[in-house]
Amino acid sequence: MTSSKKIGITLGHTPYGSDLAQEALDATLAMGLFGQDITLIFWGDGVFQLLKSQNSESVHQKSLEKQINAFELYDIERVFVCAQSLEQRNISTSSLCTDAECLSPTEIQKVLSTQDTLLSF
Amino acid sequence: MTSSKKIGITLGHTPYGSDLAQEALDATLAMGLFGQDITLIFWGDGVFQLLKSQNSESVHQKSLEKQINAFELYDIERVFVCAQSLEQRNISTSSLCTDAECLSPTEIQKVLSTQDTLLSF
Amino acid sequence: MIFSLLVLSPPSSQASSSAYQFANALLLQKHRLYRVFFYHDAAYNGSSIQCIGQGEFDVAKEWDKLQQQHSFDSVVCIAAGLKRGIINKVEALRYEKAAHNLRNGINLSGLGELADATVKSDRLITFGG
Amino acid sequence: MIFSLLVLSPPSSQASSSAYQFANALLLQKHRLYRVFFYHDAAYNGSSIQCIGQGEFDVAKEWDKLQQQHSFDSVVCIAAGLKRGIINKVEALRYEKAAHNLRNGINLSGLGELADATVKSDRLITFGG
Amino acid sequence: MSHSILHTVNQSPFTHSALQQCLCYAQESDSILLLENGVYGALLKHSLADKLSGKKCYAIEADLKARGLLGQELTPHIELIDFIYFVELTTQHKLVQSWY
Amino acid sequence: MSHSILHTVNQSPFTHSALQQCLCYAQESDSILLLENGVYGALLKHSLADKLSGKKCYAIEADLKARGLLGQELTPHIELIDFIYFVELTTQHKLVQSWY
Repeated sequence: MTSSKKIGITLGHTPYGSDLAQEALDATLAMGLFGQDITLIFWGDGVFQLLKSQNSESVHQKSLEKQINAFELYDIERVFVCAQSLEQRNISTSSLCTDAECLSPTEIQKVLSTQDTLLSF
Repeated sequence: MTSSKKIGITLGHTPYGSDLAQEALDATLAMGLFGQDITLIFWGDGVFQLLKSQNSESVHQKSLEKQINAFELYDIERVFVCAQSLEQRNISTSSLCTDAECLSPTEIQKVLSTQDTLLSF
Repeated sequence: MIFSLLVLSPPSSQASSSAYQFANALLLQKHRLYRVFFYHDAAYNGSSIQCIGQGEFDVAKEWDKLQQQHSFDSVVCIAAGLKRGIINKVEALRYEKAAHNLRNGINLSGLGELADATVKSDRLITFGG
Repeated sequence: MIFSLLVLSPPSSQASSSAYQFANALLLQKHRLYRVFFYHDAAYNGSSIQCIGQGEFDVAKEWDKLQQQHSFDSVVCIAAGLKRGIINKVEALRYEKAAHNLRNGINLSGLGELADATVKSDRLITFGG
Repeated sequence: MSHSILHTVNQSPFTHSALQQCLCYAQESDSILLLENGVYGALLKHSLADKLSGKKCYAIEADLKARGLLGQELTPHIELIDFIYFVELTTQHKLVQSWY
Repeated sequence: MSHSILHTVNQSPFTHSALQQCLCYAQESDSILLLENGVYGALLKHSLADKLSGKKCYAIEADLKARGLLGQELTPHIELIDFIYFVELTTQHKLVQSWY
């Protein structure tokens, strides 16, 4: 049971309004360090976490970009972003800081259903 | 300046999801005790604070109804509720626990503009 | 089944009380509660110096009672706790703070405990907002 | 002009940092800051035992510095503070708590101070969310 | 049932998009549980209410009661439950997604 | 100007109704300031954006910068400002209403 657990982490909140997104990514990296099989899903306002050129020094906060860039180091390779959420927010995929795979809500449903557990951030 | 200040208190949040509404009404009564000229405006999800038959014991919280019933005791007589917010939430005025005066958004604009200061809850 | 809870909400939010009620209900049904992990603003639930009025619902005290009856693991994330001022004696010494306020029965520990709980539990339920 | 601020947000919310930045900006412009009233989850801003990492922005410390320069009144609402575990020595004794954690320079006081600030200030600005 | 998701929603649909988003990703076989401020969803009419009625939908009765909603006209087909049943729902579904 | 209201909005319009509600009660002569998550309002197109463009609208530049929005196509007629100017706006308006 332990070694093969598929853990889906869903990220739905904006990056700097509170430190929830920051702490969610900290938790994600900790799960990665723990050797778990992790799938990340950015949807809703969570897609804003992936925007490039974030300069969080201007609001005295740590950047999320460091953590997002560390995904590979921690063997977190399945990173998905909701295409519909991007479209509703007028964000093009060329504006993203990482090459997350764009999925439709229906495709996201399928990804969710293959997980063994979900952490909702 | 001190004796004649008109203070508008706007209440826009739900009653029990957090204790913000509770604390907002505590602040309102304190302002009343201080002898200020107070106008209350319930709008948005704040109109839910005025629903009758709230039984907050079932979620282990204090009821807002006591505070709302205390308005008169504290000489808080101008209590307005947004008619449009009620309508959007499918709440009829007969469901309210106090006889707040229903105003349209345009009428609320006029009430706001006669205040000297606003507290936004 | 084995459950763990991830709690993200401060005491002022009803979600922290829902988490408690969920824990209570699952234990009543003879499920097992492996760990409650307090993270983000839920770290504030770990304070030992909250002064709740008589007759008011004291979630912290209810958690204590439940834990004494059922001995599950209760953790405040150390990173979340430190920056919010929820600390134990060791950290108070390390950071040269004049007081500490972590409740008895709660551990201040790392995110590895969340990962461990996720792996070891059949269900992990998130309480946020 | 004379300003007062009503702050409702915990340190984890950007609104608490916006309140500080607003206070800083108004004082730079030679306006007067009469009182900052920390209410609701903003009471947590009054903790003296928050452990902020080096190089990270410590809003509490920034408030301290600003207050030392400009000596405005800083109040945590006593009712909001007590239930959240932000207390001074007097309240710790009264409630038989083993620790107290209210920052120096901040008063634990009642809602009358908010009413007073509202009356005595030309502008009262709310920072919530 | 065992491969489906239980979605919990605890925000008011009149100010927050949590329920709307939940409905966007919920499958036919999924269930939805309204709790805390989420129970204001039981006042919905029209489009969102129709979508809600299309799924298996539950709401915590104590939360409706606290908010004075039991006397109101509620969206049809919402089953009122307690925390014991909430726990049972989490055992009947493989996954739980919390929307807040 | 002196009898008008400065409305501050600090929630994302994509998940929260704060901006929409603000626009419902704001008069012609009122001003709107987007800050914190409110600055995502500068990404709006269509109906809400049109309403926003009809008012005097400001946004905190540091908040746009932090969120990586300065390179994006922004709603026209939003003036980018700092906290010094925010303070000035509060002195130029008689009232401030915070939407959050």
